[in-house]
Amino acid sequence: MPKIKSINEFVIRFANVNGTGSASANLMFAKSLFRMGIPVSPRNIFPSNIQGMPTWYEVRVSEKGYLGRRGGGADIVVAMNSQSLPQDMRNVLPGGYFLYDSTKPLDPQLQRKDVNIIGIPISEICLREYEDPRQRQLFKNVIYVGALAALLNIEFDVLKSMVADQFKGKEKLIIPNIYALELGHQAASIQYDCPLDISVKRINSTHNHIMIDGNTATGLGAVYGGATVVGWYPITPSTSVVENFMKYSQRLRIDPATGKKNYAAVQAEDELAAIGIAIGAAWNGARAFTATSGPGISLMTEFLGLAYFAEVPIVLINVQRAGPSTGMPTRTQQSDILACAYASHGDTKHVLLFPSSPKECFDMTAEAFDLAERLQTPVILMSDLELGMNDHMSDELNWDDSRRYDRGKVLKAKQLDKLEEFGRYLDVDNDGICYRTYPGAHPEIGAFFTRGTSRDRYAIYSEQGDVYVDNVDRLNRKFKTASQLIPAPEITITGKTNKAGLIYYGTTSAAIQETLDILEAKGLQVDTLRIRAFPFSEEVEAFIDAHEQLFVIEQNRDGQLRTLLVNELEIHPKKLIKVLHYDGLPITARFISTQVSEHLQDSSSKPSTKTVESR
Amino acid sequence: MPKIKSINEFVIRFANVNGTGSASANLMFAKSLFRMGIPVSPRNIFPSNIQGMPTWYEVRVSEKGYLGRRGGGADIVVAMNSQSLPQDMRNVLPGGYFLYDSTKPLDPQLQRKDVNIIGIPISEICLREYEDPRQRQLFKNVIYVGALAALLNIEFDVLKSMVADQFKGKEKLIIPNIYALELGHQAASIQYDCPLDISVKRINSTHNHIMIDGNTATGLGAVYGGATVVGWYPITPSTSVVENFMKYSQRLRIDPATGKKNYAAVQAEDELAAIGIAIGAAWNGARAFTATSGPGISLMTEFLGLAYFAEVPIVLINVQRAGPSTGMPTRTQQSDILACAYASHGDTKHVLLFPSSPKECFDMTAEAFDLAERLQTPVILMSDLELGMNDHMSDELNWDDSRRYDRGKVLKAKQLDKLEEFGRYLDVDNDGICYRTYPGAHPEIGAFFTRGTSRDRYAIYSEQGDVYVDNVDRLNRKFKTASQLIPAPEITITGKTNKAGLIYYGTTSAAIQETLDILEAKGLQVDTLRIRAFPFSEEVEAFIDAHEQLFVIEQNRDGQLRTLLVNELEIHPKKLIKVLHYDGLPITARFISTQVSEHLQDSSSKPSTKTVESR
Amino acid sequence: MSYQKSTFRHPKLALNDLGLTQQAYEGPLSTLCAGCGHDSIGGAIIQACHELSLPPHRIAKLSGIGCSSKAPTYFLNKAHGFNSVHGRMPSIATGANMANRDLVYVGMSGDGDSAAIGLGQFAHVVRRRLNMLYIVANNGVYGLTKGQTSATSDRGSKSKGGEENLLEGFDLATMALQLGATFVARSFSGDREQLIPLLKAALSHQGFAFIDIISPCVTFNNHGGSTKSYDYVRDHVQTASVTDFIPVKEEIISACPVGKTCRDICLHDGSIIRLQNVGESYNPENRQEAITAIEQCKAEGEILTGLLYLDHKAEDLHKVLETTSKPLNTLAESALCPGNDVLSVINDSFR
Amino acid sequence: MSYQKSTFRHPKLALNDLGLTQQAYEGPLSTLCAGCGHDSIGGAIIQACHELSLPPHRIAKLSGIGCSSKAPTYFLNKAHGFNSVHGRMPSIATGANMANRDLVYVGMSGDGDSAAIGLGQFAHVVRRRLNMLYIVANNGVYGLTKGQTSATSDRGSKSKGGEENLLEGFDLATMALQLGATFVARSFSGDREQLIPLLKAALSHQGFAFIDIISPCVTFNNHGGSTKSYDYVRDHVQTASVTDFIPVKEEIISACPVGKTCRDICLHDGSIIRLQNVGESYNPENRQEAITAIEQCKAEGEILTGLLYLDHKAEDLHKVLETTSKPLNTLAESALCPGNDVLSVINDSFR
Ligand SMILES: Cc1ncc(C[n+]2csc(CCOP(=O)(O)OP(=O)(O)O)c2C)c(N)n1
Ligand SMILES: Cc1ncc(C[n+]2csc(CCOP(=O)(O)OP(=O)(O)O)c2C)c(N)n1
Ligand code: SF4
Ligand code: SF4
Ligand SMILES: [Mg+2]
Ligand SMILES: [Mg+2]
Repeated sequence: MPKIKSINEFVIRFANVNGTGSASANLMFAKSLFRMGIPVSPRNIFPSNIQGMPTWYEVRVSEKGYLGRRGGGADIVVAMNSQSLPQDMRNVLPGGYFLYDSTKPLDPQLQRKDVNIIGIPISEICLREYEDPRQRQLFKNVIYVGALAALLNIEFDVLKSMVADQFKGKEKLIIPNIYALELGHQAASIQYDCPLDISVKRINSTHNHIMIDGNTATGLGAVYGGATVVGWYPITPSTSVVENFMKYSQRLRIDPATGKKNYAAVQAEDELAAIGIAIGAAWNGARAFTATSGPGISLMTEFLGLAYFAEVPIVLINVQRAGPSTGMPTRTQQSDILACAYASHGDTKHVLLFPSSPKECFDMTAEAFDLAERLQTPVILMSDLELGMNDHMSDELNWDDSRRYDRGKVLKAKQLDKLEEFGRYLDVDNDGICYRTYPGAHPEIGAFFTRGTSRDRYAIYSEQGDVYVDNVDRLNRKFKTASQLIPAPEITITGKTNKAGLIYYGTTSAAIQETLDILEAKGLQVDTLRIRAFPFSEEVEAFIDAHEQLFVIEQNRDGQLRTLLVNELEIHPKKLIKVLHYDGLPITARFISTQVSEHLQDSSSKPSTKTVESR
Repeated sequence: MPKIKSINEFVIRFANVNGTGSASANLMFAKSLFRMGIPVSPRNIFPSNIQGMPTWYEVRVSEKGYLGRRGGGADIVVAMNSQSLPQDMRNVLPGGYFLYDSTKPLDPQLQRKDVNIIGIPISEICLREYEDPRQRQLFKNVIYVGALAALLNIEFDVLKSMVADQFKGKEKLIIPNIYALELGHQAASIQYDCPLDISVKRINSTHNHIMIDGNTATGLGAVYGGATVVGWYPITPSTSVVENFMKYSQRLRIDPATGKKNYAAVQAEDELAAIGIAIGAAWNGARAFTATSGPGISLMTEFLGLAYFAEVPIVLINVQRAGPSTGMPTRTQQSDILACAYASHGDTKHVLLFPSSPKECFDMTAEAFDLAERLQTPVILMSDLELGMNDHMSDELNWDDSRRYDRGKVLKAKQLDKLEEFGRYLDVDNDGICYRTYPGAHPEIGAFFTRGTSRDRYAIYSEQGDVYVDNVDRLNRKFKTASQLIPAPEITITGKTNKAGLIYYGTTSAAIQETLDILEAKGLQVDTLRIRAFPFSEEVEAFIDAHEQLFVIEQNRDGQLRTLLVNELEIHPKKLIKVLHYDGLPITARFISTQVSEHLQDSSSKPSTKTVESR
Repeated sequence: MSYQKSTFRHPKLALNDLGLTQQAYEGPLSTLCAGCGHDSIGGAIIQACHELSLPPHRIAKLSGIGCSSKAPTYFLNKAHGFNSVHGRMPSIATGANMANRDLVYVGMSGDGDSAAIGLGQFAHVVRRRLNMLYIVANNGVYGLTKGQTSATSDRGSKSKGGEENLLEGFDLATMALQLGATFVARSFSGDREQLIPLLKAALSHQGFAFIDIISPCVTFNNHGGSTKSYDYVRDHVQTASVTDFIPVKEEIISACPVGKTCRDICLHDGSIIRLQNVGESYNPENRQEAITAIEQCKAEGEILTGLLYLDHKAEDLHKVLETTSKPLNTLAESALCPGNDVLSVINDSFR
Repeated sequence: MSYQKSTFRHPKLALNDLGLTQQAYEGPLSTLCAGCGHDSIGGAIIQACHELSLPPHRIAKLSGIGCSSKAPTYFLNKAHGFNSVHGRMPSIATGANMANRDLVYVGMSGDGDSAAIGLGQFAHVVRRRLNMLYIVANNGVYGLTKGQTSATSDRGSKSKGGEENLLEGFDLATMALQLGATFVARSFSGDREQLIPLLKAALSHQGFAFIDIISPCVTFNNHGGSTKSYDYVRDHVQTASVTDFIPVKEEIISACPVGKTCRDICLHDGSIIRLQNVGESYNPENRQEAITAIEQCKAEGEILTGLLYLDHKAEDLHKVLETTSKPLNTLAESALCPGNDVLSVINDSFR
């Protein structure tokens, strides 16, 4: 019987039934490894349903820091859902481990010769130990974590500290949970030679990092970025952005004198109202945002056009999910790029930001408010389900206390006093950005009518062709300005005379280092360009110009960012090779490297120098 | 004093106040020339307002058949709006004519030496002839038409027949109107040497043509195309599409036995409901459509994604107007191309048709229903305000009575009876198009759940990655099939070894012959490609491949069709030169030829052989 | 009562007038939470349709998005279904009904779907008097997005997290009444005895029929403090009138129980709704009184259920639009296309 | 009545408490049709704001799309305005009010804008109890798109083309009442005497105030057969109660006219709404009675105008959300940004 041998480098997959409380136990598992200094990346693969359906939680453990999804089967499967046993058994790699609840014997038909079966009588233990049926259910999850601690050599103290932290405030629950962990630990230790050939070992690779999901970081970014008004409507996977904004605001945004709130969160009746609330508030001088996903983006289209044309600075968080229409609401994709960049009828364009980590969700959300107000236009943060709803190992969040909000070009009463003439749409600085005023600022000067119709430089309604052209050409000028203000791309140049480059963005980033290593092993070197914003800055253009062949790696079917590149930078499409992954699960280094190397090896004669593990 | 001399080749512009009934008088003027066999193209340039604001009606008279807007000033201005006199005077070309109501003397400041002033005391005549203030107002318009008849030599009998036709059913009004025409005719004849140096003369160039606006033709196309359900919400400039559908249906779609209606027109509460009604009806086996403009398109975005993904065949008429957001609702543009082609979040694409004449509005609307049902997807007709709301000289409408509706792949009860297994999304024919059933068709087989979520080939909900990919790849296959079914482009090849081509679509067509003649006069020959649909067929690709330099002529700021070409056909953007006109008025041959010739002359050494009139 | 009668007949096996067992009306296994009110509604619909002997394939199931909108997947497997987008079922239903007036339309929606994002469409489908049964499975929360308070949540009701709702809840039954619905009822997913005859009456009503069914969400809104929990609703339910539905072909045997007053309302097809008043006399043929009664009950902290209003002379949208009696989707090309001769006459009008 | 008093003072020239003439409240020349009811409403708003001595720049004018929504361009030139998109003014108003609770929000909408595309937003802004004045200039048609029948058009009313409306018209005042509005009135653009005190009272109300103002469209809905024409409305108007608004600083001199009963309702700031009943006594502090009265009037073919309902203890959304009393848009960065020290504590919670 082959046995996979590995320390700190494997994938474990938990198969559960949703609504049974497994999520927190699984997170406890992942975080305990993180606390042992081992890089981990957990992923929740859950159904669009509340209770009773199969759900999986996959943790990649990687000392090398490969935190993208690995793809393929798992080294260890913890099979706690009797519904999905056959599928879960198929998922185990040859030589891998299959942990199941041996209270009921495993169907012999499911047996595989090349898999190591580990049976722990979890239900039996629960039945013996607990009276309350709810407890029996809940502690099952803790028990398998305890068993894994023994099997994989997780430091038990770390687990105990996890429990203590998790139940801070509900101290009564600590002892029973630790007890359950011990039950599992004991059961495994007694039955099996622990640790297995796959195991973990403390290292020091998570220092200065945190484990946080993107939506929490985004919510915090909105708090730190000074958002005071949010209009929202629940939709998976964006809901927790606003929930986190509210949660932290309830702690951090309370007026100390009165106990009142220094923010207003309005649950709207739908997405049209949600973005309308943000626009109304931003118009009135507050930093305001909304968050949504897929269908919500479509519904916000008309209002996005208004905000573009009326030049109202809002921040829109789009946590992308998979597919057109309702699609696969609990799967991930990067497929709203075109819908957002050119949202709305008429000649309309929007500024997009592409975060790739929770840290960047935090930074870019805060920055989005600066950008929106500086540019007086909507700024859309293009997160996705993979980033937003999963916990990621991320750099710590950090705020430079000397930094000041950039509120953009706003004329206050004093400045208005000195003004001879106010024209809302006068391009005084020739950067396409004009000076605005807040309602109520001054009794005599500075009032104007904001509208979605064409108007002249003094905000007066107009149907004159030249006035219209003057205005929309200025908006284009502003978009040009935007390309100089937005976050710069991240570029790595190998230095070798390599003519190929990878272009990627967002959550694809997690798979890139691994991709490069695989390619390197094949003797292929490529430079990389991580795009962080739209419109594209000069560096993006320069990078593309400097390379002969570029791979645009995306998690959508239609190559949407590539369309933007081709269209906005006037690049020959044939120069940009599509690498597209769109099945709703996060892209993998295996997929990318296979696609890229096939192309490169086709077009180069260099023989590969190493072989790659294809596990 | 210079005088423009011209027979059957000039522009006349009427300046009126809206809401004063001038429109029908102006149309009478234009149509009388049409009945004299002279090609004319009238354009209504009206404000987004109901009454009391300046409005213009411009008629291009062109024996040569140049029916695009000429641009520049007018040869004759009929200045009936005292508000806009200065502007209207500026609009007269040197040597042109300015007809005004001389009841009040013309402000000497307005006088121009290079303009021939014609004063007719219209108000005075009305005051003398009519008691009723309403009549005084209304007949003013008829009187200036009468005066023009004398001045320009319009056959009076033709005018009389126009009046007779216009007041069919209200015969009492015929005599007074003819009398008013005579009043104007007399006044002009007495005061001025008639005809002027600009005049008209009967020719025979309108045979087999009609004067009709695009929206009427579209409405008729929907009647002939067999639409039975329309959901709609009023919005300029699309409203009259549905109004005409209803008007003709009230006549042509009445069940002879019962007097009941063979159609249902539902005025919805908004555009979301309007398209929802069309989708519900189409799902249920009726041919259904909706019509809208700009903001309505944005609001329909979510539902368009559903129709794409759930594969429901609807027809959407988009009569485009100018600008993002509310923009300039009474001006024209072709600026919803991207918004429609890629409407909705996720990887979504739609079939577009680009009519360029009322005849084509009729044909393509009827064809749109066939295409939608054949392809089981939304088909969007991209008309615009210029086409939809103005009267155009058009080929007669024609219906081949032997033609049959193509209802696409639908399994009826009998076919289902023979079926062993029904799978709604089985790609039996490998063209991406599957077989559907209507609700209620069969008691046992063929029922399925239509949904916007991912599902397998048997319409069962699925969150499996491979099932998702299978489905969206098939949708792409279907889009490929679409490119073979849609109307072919119209191509003209000069035969000379010319390497340049013009690419255009929709209402730009009206300016093309004139453009070619101007270019020819400069010694420049170009081939042309008129795109009639998206996705693009092979001919489009072949044409582009066969030319070195292509000018993509569009009426939007961002070169939206060019984006589609570049993106979908993998063409080097630099090969496609943008010629963009977007001030809200229809594009002119002057504009196009200037842009094109500047480019071509820059890049060629050939000297121009002729000079072009730049009037 | 119909429901009881059926029980005696072993409903799952009994054949109805079409010779179908109840199984012919069922659907695949539900994926909703065990105990979810929506599944009980589904069960009641299955039984009502079976007892009414509606041909299953002549029913169309329409919904928006939400747990409630998923529920139609799990009943009437032989009927076509359309799970559309959030809040827009009414417009889909309108189009569908226009295309084929001969099917029975059952719309199933949630309180989020109908009272928040879909409120406009809800109000306008009522105004349009579409011939359909519109069900709101009302749990006061957004189930599928994990428990946010909805617009039908009562003022003072507490969320699972303990937060009190400080905004007034929309009463969709009152709104439907106000806006001109011709059949308005309220019921409780836990009360099959009341629900089934109401469903049968509503399905037989030729016009817009609305039933607001309180349908507890066991996962997110079934705790103490919630006014939409099973316990709370059971304790606070008041019945306007007990309803029995007697199909046209059945003999009227169910005599009025002693000591109760009964009233029969005859529907268009001759079937009868028999009302049995409880306590005070309640007149379900007076719109304004119905609204007042609902409000009064609410003021006393109670929930008024049963048939609230019925206008048995209802007109539907086809009547208003004067559409032909044949389903539009069956009209032949010859009835639709006027042909080229007519077109040349039209051409002549444009010269 | 205020309006008459002002007349005596030559309102256009008279200075108000801020030392401003009425001109300071005007706007540019209207481009609406001559005689359009919407311009009269604009005129009344100008006068009401002037008489209330509201600083013009502290008012925000919000609207959707339509002739009615254009109207705010033509009054209060010193106020910021936001002409948003069709039917979405309520959400814009919500956001604006959340950002700065210190301005006075005047929303102006049309019947198409509020009863069709905007019905959902209308209902929800009522539910949210936003502190604003929401005006619907109700003409029963879509003016700007040239005369289509709107959802407030009464059943039986005839269009300009002679077609009878067969659908029930929505009554937005009733809906507002039903949904919890705390100030609900109806008026007529042609009745400045009634309108101005109502506007003043509504502007002074701290909560959601709704006025449905019948405002005839002279171009598309002022013909015989229309129930929204000047003539029809003048002939069918009934007054619930004549209202006078007495600002806090004014002595209460306007004694109750002989033979009439009067009732004073004191607003939060001490100003008083004096009601003078006409005919039967009308109690505008009972929501349910108000609805019944409206319906009764309607049943008699009459239109009930005047102050229909007032809850002077209204709460607004800021109260519900417990926001700080300072306008959120004035909070300094220090109040908003928790700083890096707090962030490192947060970091620690994610290890
Ligand atoms: C446009 C859009 N917005 C939001 C969502 C997310 N969403 C799905 S279901 C739902 C609420 C469902 O609530 P309800 O209608 O009450 O149904 P329940 O689940 O409670 O039965 C929401 C907001 C969506 N699918 N589409
Ligand atoms: C999304 C959208 N749909 C349609 C329109 C076209 N439109 C402009 S105004 C209007 C109706 C206005 O009616 P109402 O609100 O009653 O205002 P009125 O002109 O009667 O005062 C419509 C449908 C639009 N501007 N935007
Ligand atoms: S979450 Fe609530 S509404 Fe949804 S299925 Fe579960 S119990 Fe039903
Ligand atoms: S069309 Fe009607 S609503 Fe519009 S401005 Fe004219 S009168 Fe007023
Ligand atoms: Mg719900
Ligand atoms: Mg109106």
